[in-house]
Amino acid sequence: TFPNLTYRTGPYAVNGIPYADGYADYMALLNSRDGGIGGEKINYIECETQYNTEKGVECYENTKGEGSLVYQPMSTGITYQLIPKATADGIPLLTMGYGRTSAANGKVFSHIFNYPANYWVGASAVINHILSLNNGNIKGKKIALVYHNSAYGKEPIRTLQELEKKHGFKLSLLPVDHPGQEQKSQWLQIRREKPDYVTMWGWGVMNPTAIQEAANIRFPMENFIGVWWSGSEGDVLPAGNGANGYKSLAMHNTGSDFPIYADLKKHVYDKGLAAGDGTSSGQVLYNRGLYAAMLATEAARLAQKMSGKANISPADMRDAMEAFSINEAQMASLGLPNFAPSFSVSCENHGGPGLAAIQQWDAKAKKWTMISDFIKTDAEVINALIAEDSAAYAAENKIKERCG
Amino acid sequence: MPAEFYYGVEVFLNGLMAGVMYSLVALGFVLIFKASGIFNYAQGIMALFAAMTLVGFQEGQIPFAHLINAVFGTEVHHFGWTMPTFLAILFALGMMLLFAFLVERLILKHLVNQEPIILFMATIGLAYFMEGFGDLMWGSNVKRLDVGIPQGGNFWIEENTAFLGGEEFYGFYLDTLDIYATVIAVVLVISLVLFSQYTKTGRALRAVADDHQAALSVGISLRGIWVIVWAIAGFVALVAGIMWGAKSGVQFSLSLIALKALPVLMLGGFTSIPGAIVGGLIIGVGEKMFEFLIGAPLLGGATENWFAYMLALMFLVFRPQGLFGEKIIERV
Amino acid sequence: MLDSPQTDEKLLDVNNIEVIYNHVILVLKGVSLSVPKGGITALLGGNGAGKTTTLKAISNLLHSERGEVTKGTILYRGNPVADLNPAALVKSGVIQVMEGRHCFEHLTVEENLLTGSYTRSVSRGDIARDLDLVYTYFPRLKERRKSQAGYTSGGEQQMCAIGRALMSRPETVLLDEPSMGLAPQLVEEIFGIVKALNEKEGVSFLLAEQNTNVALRFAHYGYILESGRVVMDGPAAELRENPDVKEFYLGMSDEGRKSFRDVRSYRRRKRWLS
Amino acid sequence: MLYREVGEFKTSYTADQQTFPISFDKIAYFIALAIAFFVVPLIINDYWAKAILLPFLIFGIAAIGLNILTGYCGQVSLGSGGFMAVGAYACYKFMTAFPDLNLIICIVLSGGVTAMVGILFGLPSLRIKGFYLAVATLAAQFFLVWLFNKVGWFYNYTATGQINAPEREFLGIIISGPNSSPEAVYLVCLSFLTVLALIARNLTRGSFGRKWMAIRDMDIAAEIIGVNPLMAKLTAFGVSSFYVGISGALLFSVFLGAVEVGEVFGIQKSFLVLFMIIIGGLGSIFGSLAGAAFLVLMPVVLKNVMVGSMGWPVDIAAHFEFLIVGSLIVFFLIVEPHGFAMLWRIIKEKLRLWPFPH
Amino acid sequence: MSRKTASLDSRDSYVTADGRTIGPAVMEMQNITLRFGGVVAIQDISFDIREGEIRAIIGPNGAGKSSMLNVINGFYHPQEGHVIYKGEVRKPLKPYEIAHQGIARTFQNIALFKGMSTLDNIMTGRLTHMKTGMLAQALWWGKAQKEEVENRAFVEQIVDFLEIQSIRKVPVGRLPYGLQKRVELGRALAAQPSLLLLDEPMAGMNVEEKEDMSRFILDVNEEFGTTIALIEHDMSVVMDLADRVVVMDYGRKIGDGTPDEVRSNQAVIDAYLGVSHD
Ligand SMILES: Nc1ncnc2c1ncn2[C@@H]1O[C@H](COP(=O)(O)OP(=O)(O)OP(=O)(O)O)[C@@H](O)[C@H]1O
Ligand SMILES: Nc1ncnc2c1ncn2[C@@H]1O[C@H](COP(=O)(O)OP(=O)(O)OP(=O)(O)O)[C@@H](O)[C@H]1O
Ligand SMILES: [Mg+2]
Ligand SMILES: [Mg+2]
Repeated sequence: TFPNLTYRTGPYAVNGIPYADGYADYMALLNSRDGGIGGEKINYIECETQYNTEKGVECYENTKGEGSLVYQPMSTGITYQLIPKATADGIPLLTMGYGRTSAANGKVFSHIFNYPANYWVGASAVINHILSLNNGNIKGKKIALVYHNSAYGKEPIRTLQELEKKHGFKLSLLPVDHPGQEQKSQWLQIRREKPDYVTMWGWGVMNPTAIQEAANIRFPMENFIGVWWSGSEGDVLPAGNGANGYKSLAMHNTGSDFPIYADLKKHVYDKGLAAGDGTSSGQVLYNRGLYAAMLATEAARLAQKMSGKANISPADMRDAMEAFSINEAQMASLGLPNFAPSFSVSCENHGGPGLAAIQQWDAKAKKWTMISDFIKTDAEVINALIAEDSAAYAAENKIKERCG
Repeated sequence: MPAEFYYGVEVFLNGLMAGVMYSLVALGFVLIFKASGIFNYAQGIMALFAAMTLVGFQEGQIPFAHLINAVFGTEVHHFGWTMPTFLAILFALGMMLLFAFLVERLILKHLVNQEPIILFMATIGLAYFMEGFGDLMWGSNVKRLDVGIPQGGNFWIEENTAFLGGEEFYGFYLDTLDIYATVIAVVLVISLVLFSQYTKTGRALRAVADDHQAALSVGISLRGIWVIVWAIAGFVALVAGIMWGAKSGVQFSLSLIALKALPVLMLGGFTSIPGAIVGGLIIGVGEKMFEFLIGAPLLGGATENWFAYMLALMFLVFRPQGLFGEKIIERV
Repeated sequence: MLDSPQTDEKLLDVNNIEVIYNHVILVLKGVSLSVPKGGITALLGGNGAGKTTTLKAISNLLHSERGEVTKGTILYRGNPVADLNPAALVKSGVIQVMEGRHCFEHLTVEENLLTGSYTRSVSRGDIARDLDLVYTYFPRLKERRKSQAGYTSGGEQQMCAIGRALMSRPETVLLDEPSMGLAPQLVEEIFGIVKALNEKEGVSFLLAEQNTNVALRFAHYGYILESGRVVMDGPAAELRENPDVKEFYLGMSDEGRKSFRDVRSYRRRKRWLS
Repeated sequence: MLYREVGEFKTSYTADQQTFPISFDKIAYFIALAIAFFVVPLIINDYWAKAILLPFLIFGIAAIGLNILTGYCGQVSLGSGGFMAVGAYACYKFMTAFPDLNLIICIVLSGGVTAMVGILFGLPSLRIKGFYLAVATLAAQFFLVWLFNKVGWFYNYTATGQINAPEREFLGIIISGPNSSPEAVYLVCLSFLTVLALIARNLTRGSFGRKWMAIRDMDIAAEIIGVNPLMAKLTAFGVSSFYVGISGALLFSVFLGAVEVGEVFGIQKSFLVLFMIIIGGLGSIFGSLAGAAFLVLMPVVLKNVMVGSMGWPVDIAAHFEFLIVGSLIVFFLIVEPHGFAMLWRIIKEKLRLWPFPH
Repeated sequence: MSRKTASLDSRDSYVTADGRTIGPAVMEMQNITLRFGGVVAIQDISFDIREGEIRAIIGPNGAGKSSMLNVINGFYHPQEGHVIYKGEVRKPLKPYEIAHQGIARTFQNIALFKGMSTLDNIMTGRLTHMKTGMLAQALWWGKAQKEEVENRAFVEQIVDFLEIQSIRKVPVGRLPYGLQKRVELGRALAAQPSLLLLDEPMAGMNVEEKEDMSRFILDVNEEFGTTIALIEHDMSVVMDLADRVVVMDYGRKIGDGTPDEVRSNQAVIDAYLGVSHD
């Protein structure tokens, strides 16, 4: 059983729909092409949260009884909710690229996994990219962070502040309140202060508005780098040509040039099993849905192998996720060659490899293209922060470290 | 003059512009409140719905495609034509008219002479309904809306003011879209004021807001009045939807601009059309200047939302009916 | 009233109606009455007898109070009023002056009067003439024409409400307690106006009144309502002579009018029905 | 005559002032309470607790609180979300600053703190009325949310501004944190609701309730017969915020366990609670609960029916959910503008007459 | 100028023909002027109200009678003039403070609390006498309950007195006009005022109901010794009940005296009575 907490309505539906489509289509593909995983048919459940915490809890409680193997809530708020609960219930949580970053510390967070990347990795990747553009020296450069004024948006601040000390750039912080339709003040401030780079942690309508405003003040788009949640088609399309050159982080490859799309067409779309109306197919967030589903189902496959049963329990799933590894050959065989980096998980490290790439928007072609490899991030800084934050959590909740 | 000063002026000007954008939304509220004493919670959703409809017509979307596909297993999405903007606007207007008619028929007619809070609640129900209905009809994905109004900083103004403030200043930034919005808002307000102040219908509107039953007893047809007013409010919603939709795409969050209109409304007075504009300007300037002078440098930013309300609150303490609202009659 | 323009033609015919409020409170239990063209008909009765309810049933205003006519018919010129909405009813010439004034408080007195002409499509000049006419009836209103109705005195509001109804040039007026809160002089004047309109312009009136004395003096015909039923009816002159009416509604006994100071010992109301 | 009051005579004013003057009602309520306290805990599971009962109980408290302010005292408020946040953050601060303090006491204290904040924001009500006041209370809503998001002290400077409820026991039973059992948290919330509902009932039938209602129905007349409007309004704000604060504290500590202010206590919450009391019935304790039940239960039921039983795609179901909830709101208002409480009263009146029509 | 100015005899008491004692003046209005923007509602009016008497205020519509009551109970503050209550110049107080000094009133446009039952409405009249704190009430402790029961008993007496037992639990909004007036009187009586102001208590009533109402007013006046100021347009009622009558016209006082004096005052006849009554 794979529950999926989706949000196809409400203020963040824009982002929620393509992701949910991708996730659902991948599950449908496995069922229709392979008859499930290891002969066991996948029971795929969607539950609508509207990005709302209480609804998320309702969904969790509603579905957990049905033998749910892993939860991917796609919302930092709901993730925070579920961290203690899922741990108590013994169900693993996979929060790829969102949620609580310090959950990468498996010693403290036994049931929480946030591979392959997290926000602090993201923050560091942005700085690394800027470093690479400036031959490694960004002393005195000004970098502004435009962020969603919520737990999610505040995640990168600590890391950026650490990196600020290390590299000597100047960071300025510009919060934007939910929902973020009115950002005149922030962008006038950017216009005045002329930062060299702007990075953004946005979500929902905040993204297209920011990109539109950036285009309006003629901020050089190639110096504007969003996190992976600010880099999908829905964010750049409303700004039209103005968005050309905008960059964002990526944790997987873009486009529909993968063999899996042929299979999807044959086994899912053409059979009328597609979750969406087809417009989302090939979009960044759709691919992310595929990727999320792939990581979950591959872990399940591993769990079947490890436990020797076809019908695995959440505990088996958790053990498999902790022993999880994936490499290029595996991904190629799944129809996703060159899609995402290889990595492996361990008891200590639930956070994956700490790699991220940069993609850029081409407004004419209406396409995202990868412009970098998956680059290594500043593990030194990040790990120290993770250790600190998870230690605080452990102390607060009287958790004894594992893996020792 | 130091550059800081001109930046202050720039923020001020942009505040005015932002205020006008709020006023566009606030106008819809005022109209309905003035005409029936109803605080129309659904105004934001109406703007969203109008914009969605416009895009839907423009792009030849098949209404309820998603539902149809789910029920019949078909794969229909588009009619395959695109409609000229002008025509699409006309169709969208027609839709809002129909909407006004149905609202009267199905809701208001049954709630004559009820207390304001109950009518308010009914509009909340309406808002829920429209939210579901709009999404079902046109889908909840983000849509790009383009009616041909240019956007982005106005070069001409920028270049011709760059000489001010020396090296550090590069001319005033004003969004062309906002300039258009201002012109439209001014035209709207003037015509609405003329309508409500100098026509028989305008007087009837105010009578209805005071006392439904007495209005009925002198032969004012509530139904007619309501249809007219809701249709006009629908039209205003369409305008607001177009302007805001052009800024950040048509999607659910568009309906949340209603929250930005509320402080404008209370500052200007619920019953005053010019109040909506003046209130908008004051709120726009106030919140932007506060953020510029105090919010961002001292309080860590993102103060606009609450400051707008605080500002309105301060005005209300001195004038409980808003700047231009009708005086609240207190007598025994 | 020998010079009465009253005719035999029934303008308004209320036939055995029953009214229920809120689905549970039965208020009118079979009321029948008729208003002849050109007549002044009085509807009398104590507090809560159902006078207001009857008038509202006729002018179709019950819906907005969650009341409904569950039995019987009301015909105006032979057409059931239930088919007309209140606005259409005003257009066809029936207008009600509601009990408790109900002026539009935020409108000025003059604007209030003008709303009365809402249904009429005539020239501004005509309306201005009617306005002047109302001002000659109620000079006090002219003085206060620019003030908001909400700030005028009780009596001024009453004049405003009556004036507003006259502005629609009605054929039939349903007057609910027009004398309430008016100075005695003015009461006479208002009834004088009623009489003048009736005689000169043939306007018919249905008049709910507590002030039985005056009402019976001006009306042609009267109905007495108690607890939702018509308990007595007859030409006004006859009613005035009826001993029961005399005692209970006119406050006269055989010895003439008693002082209010003397009615100390409590008189049990005689009920025709209870 | 299914429902009867005939044959019940009150011989003293005390008896006439009881909460349930009609013994039929009284028995029914006692049975309901007994079931709630003794039967439900035996059959409750996580889903029922977390998806339905806890939200119902907690929002029930908030709804009673808001009903005191809006339904009884006539001051429309859209600040409930913000006041709930005050309760939650106060509770968090008490819990972390005094780890040995009993959670129940923490929650009550949080109510007290919220009452104070509520009174502060109630001050403008002396001048500002009606919808103007409603919009003015939004100032409280936005300001409080901003404050809790911004000032690190409130969330103990955690990296993201989330607050987490540590585990606490009451009488040796865990009642907060992930290891609490559904029946324990249920009983805690139920007890709070029961006690608070009773207190609300007592207050509203006494002289405070009358002062509030007088202000609501006609504030000028109330002042002329001797009600001090400022005191009446401020006490209403205080009591109401106390309730709302407690519900916020419960929502945070025993229900959600982790809270982010903007998401959980946003403006939507304020609206939600207001909807509850209008749908349920302004000026009625029973109505507050009925409204809370309706708005908590309805979406869950609709969802389960449409997705669970009829197998619709979740997004269509979600859209229909809005559509249906919206239509039902309008429908109920048309049937009875004064909410479920009034509907219930009319049904009782009809039953009293039954089988005779009038 | 606290104790002076009142003419000498305003301090004396006398006994009326039917045996009631009329005391010295409790309330003196001195040169009251009240304006609303351009409208002069009251112009330089002085008169007094004596303890135990029934004082009527009459005058054409818009003369300023209701405004005068509003001045007495502090809802309007006159631009000029003083109000002397129980011998002291009254400071500008809030209406609720004045209510606590023992002045209660009814309103011309009924101002009942529509959402409450008859009983609760009358109970609100007792609010000035109820003192228990919030905590006690919340728990319905002994003291709170005792106070409630005592006051309730008092209110039941008023209900009996006004003969409105049958509508005790009915929401007042549903009551017919006349009964609402009666409930309003009950609410004012519940406060056990020393001065009771009645604004057109008999409007919209028929003779029989007016008789009832007159009886209530007289009983209150005699049994509780309550001073009453009364506005009424029905001259027979005024002439029968009042001890003294003030006549206002266009904000000015045009007459003051016993009913007989007023009735024969030509200015009064011209402005108000039209033809002399009965
Ligand atoms: N909206 C309502 N809901 C319930 N009952 C009502 C409503 N309106 C009136 N009633 C009841 O209907 C009965 C008749 O009232 P109505 O107002 O018609 O009397 P009336 O003869 O006009 O009395 P009055 O002379 O006092 O105006 C009263 O008993 C009253 O309680
Ligand atoms: N608050 C106010 N604002 C403006 N004008 C007012 C106000 N209150 C009263 N007036 C005016 O003052 C005058 C006197 O009003 P008041 O209500 O005292 O008259 P009244 O003698 O009670 O008349 P009635 O017998 O008709 O009730 C009226 O012309 C009225 O319009
Ligand atoms: Mg009546
Ligand atoms: Mg008066």
